[in-house]
Amino acid sequence: MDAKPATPGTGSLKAQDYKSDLKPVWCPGCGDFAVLSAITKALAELQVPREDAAVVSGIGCSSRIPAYTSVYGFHSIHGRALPIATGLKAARPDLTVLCAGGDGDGFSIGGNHFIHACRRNVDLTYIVMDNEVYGMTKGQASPTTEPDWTGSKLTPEGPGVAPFQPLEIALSAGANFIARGFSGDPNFVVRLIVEAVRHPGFSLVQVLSPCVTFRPEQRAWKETTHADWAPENASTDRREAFLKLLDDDGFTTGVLYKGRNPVFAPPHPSSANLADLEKGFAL
Amino acid sequence: MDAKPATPGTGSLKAQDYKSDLKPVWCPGCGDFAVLSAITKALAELQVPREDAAVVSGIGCSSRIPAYTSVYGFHSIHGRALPIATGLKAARPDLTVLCAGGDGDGFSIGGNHFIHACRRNVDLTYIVMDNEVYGMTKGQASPTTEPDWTGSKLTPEGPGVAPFQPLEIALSAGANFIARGFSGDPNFVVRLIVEAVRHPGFSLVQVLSPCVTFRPEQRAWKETTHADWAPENASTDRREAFLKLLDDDGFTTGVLYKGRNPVFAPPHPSSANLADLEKGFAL
Amino acid sequence: MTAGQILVDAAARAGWYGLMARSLGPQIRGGESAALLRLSPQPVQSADDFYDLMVAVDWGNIERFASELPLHAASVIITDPSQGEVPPIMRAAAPRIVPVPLKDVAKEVTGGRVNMVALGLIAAAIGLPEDAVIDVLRQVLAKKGADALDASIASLRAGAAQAAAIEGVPTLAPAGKVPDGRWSITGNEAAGLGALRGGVRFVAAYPITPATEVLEWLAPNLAKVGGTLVQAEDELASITMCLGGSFGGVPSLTATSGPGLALMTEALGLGVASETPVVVVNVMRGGPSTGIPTKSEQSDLNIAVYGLHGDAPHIVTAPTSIADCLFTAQWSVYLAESLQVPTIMLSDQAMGQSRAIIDKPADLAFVGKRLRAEATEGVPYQRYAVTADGVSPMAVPGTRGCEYTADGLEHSPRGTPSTQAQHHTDQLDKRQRKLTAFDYGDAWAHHETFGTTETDLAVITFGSVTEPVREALSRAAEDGISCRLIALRLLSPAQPKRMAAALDGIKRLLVVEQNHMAQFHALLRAYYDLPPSVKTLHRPGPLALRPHEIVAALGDWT
Amino acid sequence: MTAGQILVDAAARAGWYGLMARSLGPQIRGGESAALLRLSPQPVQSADDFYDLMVAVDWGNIERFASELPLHAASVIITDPSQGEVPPIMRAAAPRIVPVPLKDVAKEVTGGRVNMVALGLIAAAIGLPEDAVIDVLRQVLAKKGADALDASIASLRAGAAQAAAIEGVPTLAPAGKVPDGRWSITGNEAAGLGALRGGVRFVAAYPITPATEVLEWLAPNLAKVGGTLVQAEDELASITMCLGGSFGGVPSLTATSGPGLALMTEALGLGVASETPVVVVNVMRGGPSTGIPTKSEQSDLNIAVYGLHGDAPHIVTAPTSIADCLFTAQWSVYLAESLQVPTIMLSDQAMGQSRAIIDKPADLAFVGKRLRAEATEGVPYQRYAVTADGVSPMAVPGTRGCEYTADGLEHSPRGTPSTQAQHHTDQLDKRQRKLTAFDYGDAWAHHETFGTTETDLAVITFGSVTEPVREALSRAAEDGISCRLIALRLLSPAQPKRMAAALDGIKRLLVVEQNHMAQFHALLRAYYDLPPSVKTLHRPGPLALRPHEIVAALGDWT
Ligand SMILES: Cc1ncc(C[n+]2csc(CCOP(=O)(O)OP(=O)(O)O)c2C)c(N)n1
Ligand SMILES: Cc1ncc(C[n+]2csc(CCOP(=O)(O)OP(=O)(O)O)c2C)c(N)n1
Ligand code: SF4
Ligand code: SF4
Ligand SMILES: [Mg+2]
Ligand SMILES: [Mg+2]
Repeated sequence: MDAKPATPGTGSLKAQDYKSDLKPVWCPGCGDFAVLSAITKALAELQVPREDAAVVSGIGCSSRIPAYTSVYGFHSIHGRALPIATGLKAARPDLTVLCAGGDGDGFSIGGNHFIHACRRNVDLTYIVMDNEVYGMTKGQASPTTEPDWTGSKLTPEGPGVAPFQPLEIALSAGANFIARGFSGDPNFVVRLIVEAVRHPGFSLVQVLSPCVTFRPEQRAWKETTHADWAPENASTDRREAFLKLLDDDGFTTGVLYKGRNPVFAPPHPSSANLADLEKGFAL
Repeated sequence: MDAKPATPGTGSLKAQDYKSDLKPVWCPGCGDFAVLSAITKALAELQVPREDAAVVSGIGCSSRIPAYTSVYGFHSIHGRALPIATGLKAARPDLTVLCAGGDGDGFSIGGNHFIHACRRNVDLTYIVMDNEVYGMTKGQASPTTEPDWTGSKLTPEGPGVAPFQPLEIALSAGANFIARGFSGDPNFVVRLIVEAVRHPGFSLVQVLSPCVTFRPEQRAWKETTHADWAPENASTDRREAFLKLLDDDGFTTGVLYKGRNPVFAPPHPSSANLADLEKGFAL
Repeated sequence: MTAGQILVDAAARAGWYGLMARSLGPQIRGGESAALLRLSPQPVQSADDFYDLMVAVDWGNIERFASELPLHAASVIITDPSQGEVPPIMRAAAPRIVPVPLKDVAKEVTGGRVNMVALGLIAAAIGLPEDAVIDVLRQVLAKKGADALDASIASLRAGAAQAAAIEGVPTLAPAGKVPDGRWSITGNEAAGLGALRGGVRFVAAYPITPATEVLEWLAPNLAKVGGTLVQAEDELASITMCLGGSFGGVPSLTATSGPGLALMTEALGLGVASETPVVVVNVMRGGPSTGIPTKSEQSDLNIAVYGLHGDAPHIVTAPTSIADCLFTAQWSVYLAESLQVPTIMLSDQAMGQSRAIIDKPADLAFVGKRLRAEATEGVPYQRYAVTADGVSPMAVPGTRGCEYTADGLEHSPRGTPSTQAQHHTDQLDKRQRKLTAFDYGDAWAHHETFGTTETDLAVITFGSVTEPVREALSRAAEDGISCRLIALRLLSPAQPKRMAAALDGIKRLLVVEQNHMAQFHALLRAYYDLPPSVKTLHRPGPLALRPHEIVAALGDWT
Repeated sequence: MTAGQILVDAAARAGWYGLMARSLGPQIRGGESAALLRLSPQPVQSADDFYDLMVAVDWGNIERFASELPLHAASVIITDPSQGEVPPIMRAAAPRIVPVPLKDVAKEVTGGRVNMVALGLIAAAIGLPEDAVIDVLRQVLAKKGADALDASIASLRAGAAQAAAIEGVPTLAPAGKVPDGRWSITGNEAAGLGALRGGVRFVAAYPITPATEVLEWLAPNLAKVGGTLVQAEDELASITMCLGGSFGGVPSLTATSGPGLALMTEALGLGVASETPVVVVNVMRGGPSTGIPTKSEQSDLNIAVYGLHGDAPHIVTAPTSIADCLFTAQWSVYLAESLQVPTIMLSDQAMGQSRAIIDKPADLAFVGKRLRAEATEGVPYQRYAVTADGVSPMAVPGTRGCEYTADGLEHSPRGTPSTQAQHHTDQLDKRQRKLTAFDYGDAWAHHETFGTTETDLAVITFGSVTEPVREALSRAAEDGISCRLIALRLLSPAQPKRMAAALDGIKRLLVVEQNHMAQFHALLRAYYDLPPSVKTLHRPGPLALRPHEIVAALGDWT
């Protein structure tokens, strides 16, 4: 592969240039519209050539996002966005790889890949549109759903399980960049994504993105979110970040943590040919 | 199912009574022998009737443990011990359910079930024999292996990935009881298991259990472990427990944390018969 | 409740039978959608060749699902002229087009709604008594107050007033006597009820279209009868939780669709090797991969029958209709428990998500009974004892003296891991034998003869295709073509003797199935001796196989 | 290095060919183990009927694997009398028993080791020149210093001195000229090399017996040629990482065994639907479930061919020998890349973990070449364009103007999710067509005629059973029974025309395979028209099918 640098270009690509002509299937008012916008704006800010970026996703409402961009995309299967993105970036380190999806996709069926992606620290950015529900399958509890939410027929008395804490888990698992945004504050989300992409290694951007259909009460997130983790004050120390998280109400937005963990090594430069290797079998 | 209480009995069952007549396949000197012993001693201390206890495991050297006990056992498939144990306990709350296995089984392929078992808080005890290697498949790096361990042909330059932190992840994921033991201090492991079983909800006991064959250097754990988390001083506050972990060198043994999270609810008592339900379909 | 649903319910009250399916567009909420109904004085559980009446409130994106709405020249389209021309794709069959200003009519009613206007119009056009519709509305709108009900009734009547202009829509004969005790049920609900009747008391669930309703119906109802449902983190967990519950002695079940089933096959293999019963209701949808989640197809047959690694004999069943989802689910639990083996029931979206008015199903004796072990003094318990019928008594935790370890490694009769050839062969033999030696009785297939028994023609099919095949064969019989129908309820293991008897005298065989690769035909070839002349009628989803196509396929020969 | 390995290597130096397999007990380390060797002046890649010579250093747990060590009356057992009587199970065939006090002999040598004594004894008994053994020892002990070497040589000679007492062991003819450029290789290593030759440059790995060596050989060697290997957290990740790498344009591969393959089927379905090539080397072991991880069996055929949900055409191949693992792996990469489709190569433990001395394999032209897309001004790129041969040009990230989204949902030619019947049928057709229309050439099967071509008898087989079948057919031909051999290298898709040609004139067919349910036979029945008389010889692992059993099965007819 040619290694074209994915560095800022001439500023000629606009956010609109990163949008495809497809009409999203999302419900009017869905938070994911703003996340799509934020991604395209971030790409424009980064001036990544369209052909050198890829968005990988799983299955869910939010996972529909790749085809709404005009870069390369892989809309894959439920829960496997991260290993696909990992394989892509490991095989093609020249690309800018984004991974995107929902809380169900990423933290329920995809939970194992999530923790191992945090550890592995491949240089990619993972954007989770967290609406605390399985939107696509018509509204069941996800790992981030409150234990007493009785909106699903599958758990009529509420899931009764303590919510999954994406940022705490990410920090414990070794993620190198951890941020939280809110789709109602899209420009801030742009900033978070830009920083995430620029930061080497595995970056998590959790975006609180309301499901207006199955969790209409999430419209209130406008009031509950507060941008108190200013990106410029992000912790670089895990202890400090943990302490911040222990005081977090789940609605603080901004950059929590920027680590300096070693990034997954790119492939070795070729130094041998097959004939050399075959000598190993010769008697 | 009859609900026989799994409470201490008359003291008539000895540790030996909880051992089967099978000879373990383990290498001489393997740490897992001591863990087996500790489990049988803990069962004796708890006086669980043999027929009312079950040990569920996945696949690996350590996962062979169920058949070496004389209680019910399920030696299942790689990575799935926890959901099997969860289903068993959810369907049969009268049983004492232990789950046991290795670091590969529990944190690599089984990692998703691990974090969700921590959250779900079903009343069972999970004993992980951590030897920082895949013993059964002849010595590859596991999630807990040091990044610079070059002992495996699969990762000749070392796995290069930050080790998985079982206790940090467990705490982040909401585990209700978290302890660490060392197979070289088996009586302490007995104590930890007894406390874990007695504590309601999901209990994790990580046991550092050397693989003398593929990680002979782990014999040195005798020197590096230190029992500084006295069970009687276990934190009941998550913040305190996090702070302890941030100072942990990975070799502190004892009980880190005892939480009071709500335990997964047992099934409802039957209140209807099928004919009642069928009325719902009648025109 | 949708207008379609109100219509079926009202028809049911009027003593008719009926069926309703829905076709939805890609939008998560809103966007195009169609309610596809069939009403009849006789029981019906599948669609007819064409729709007699189409009421179009909106033509948006019609090209995306026009092929799911076959019309013929005798069909009538009622369309609101404000929506513009009837799109050419819907005019292709030259149906009669009747413009009715539905929206304007609605506007003239205080609180009027276009859906209610359409409902009133349809009811009047097909001869459905107004009382029946109002009865349902009264129930549906109970909580909305008298005003809402009045507005709806006014809308209804305004719609009915337009019906005079419509000719050519067949009207239904009034039901003589309204039959007693009928049910309104979907295949997914029926599967859930069948599971409970069979004894299931533990369910682990991960939602997936179009299977979620099985789980959603079970969640509250299982709880009412003392069972437990756990929402799992994924399908690897849901199936293994079931194995755990079942190991504990509690009959266990999960429901899923293709992608989820694919994730369960390793665990199903463990169920086979450790002889732990479990039932998976797999509601098929379009494949491969994520495919077409909302549309029906019978393309998971291969994975269901062959998808486990190693030599892993297990059971695969398929209900033959919406109502039969109840019977087959119950039977599947019975088989799984009797034979200590994983059982996959292949339902599909067309059965699972369609609602039918059916006669109340009989209560059956098929309740899962596992052969339990009790300790015998001095005789060590052998969990995997090699028995004549292959079934070994299974101890359940709590049984003193029978403590054993279940294992997915090959094992000795006692359960100890073994690599010995003899142990392997003995256990493989017994796991196979218990399935092949078992007497599945008449339930293995639905047999029916259309016309005279003296025919050399047969159709073999399975699943939701059975009902259109039945309808086709009735018609063919009227035209003098006699035919035998064999709709397999037991897809695996094969029943060569029963099949040979069923095919006795048959020289021409048509295999009908809804998938692209003719998977069922290949399965039949592999395990049965088929008659000399075999044809297949197979087509992938989403288009339903219609009776006239099946009649045509039979006609090719005759 | 084990004594067995030294023996094969020494034999190779002496100009012979040979094969070594190992049988291990359940102990993780230590415990019983046997090295199973065959040496010959001609190439050999499978075991003979019986072992001529057995040297027993220890009889512990012999009953656990005695059946894997067939002896006959002409066999010789050398046993140390200090180990007690030869167990009855090993005396059943009445072999000649020669007591040699191996341990005492070793004790008399300073630094003497019983293994080296046994080695010396065997070498002398079979006529293997001492020089060849010492050459290998010198290399093996290079780092251990002169003393170690001297002690070993002394042990060897002490052992050789005992050989005089042994009669009846066949000695090998000295090799005329030592052939040039031969290799010592296992099937797993050969598969790894074949992958690299085919162009694989990305590998994701999760260890599993008996496939791990494919990955372990690739790890350092892939790095040397500029490729990347990632150790994944599980098989769900390893296969999807491969899809990611392949989407990026880099030919990708993983290796696994039954339980791992079961976890990969959902992702393989995504590979089918999104047309992303990937190769899975599945090294089969005893099943079902965890089964018998260390022993060979051919029972993953069903899951490999049919294990994906939906209509999901893909390729399944199988090498016919240890050496052929190289060719077939390379060919598999070529097919996957050419047809943009997941390809499963079914190797097995018997091939994968056995080491053979083989002639250096030829370098082949099969290098994966994916049809790449380039942007055409003004023409929007259609990733899933419906083409005549079904293969659509695939853009790789970095190609300007061809940006598209790969999808596992059914899609339009452009890749947009679609539920339309026409799109579904078109895409199903093209995904099927690209596989059926492709010309697989002669490689689809290994054909060979034993005896005269004018025979009505044929054997169809696949995988590691091919070599014993070949040996059996050579013997049968000597006895005047002519037979055709068709060893399928392409298990799926079916090749009905080629098969019809290959079976032309055949009236009697024997199907040979190593599994319990005769999976291969069922597959053949499903997709091919077979001759009137078909018999099967099938048996599960762990016992290898021996040539004489195959001869006997042929004899049943004649
Ligand atoms: C293996 C598998 N299991 C289940 C499903 C069904 N399914 C599709 S999307 C989804 C959940 C989506 O939730 P989330 O990721 O939070 O996305 P959202 O729709 O809320 O954006 C599920 C369970 C599937 N497609 N594949
Ligand atoms: C699905 C699947 N993948 C891979 C394997 C192979 N396998 C068996 S045990 C094991 C790792 C065991 O490691 P660990 O759990 O740490 O146990 P240990 O042997 O170290 O006690 C692996 C990878 C398997 N049996 N099943
Ligand atoms: S269901 Fe919820 S998440 Fe899905 S598109 Fe609608 S609003 Fe968005
Ligand atoms: S390989 Fe290691 S973990 Fe396995 S039995 Fe031996 S010492 Fe124990
Ligand atoms: Mg969501
Ligand atoms: Mg381990």
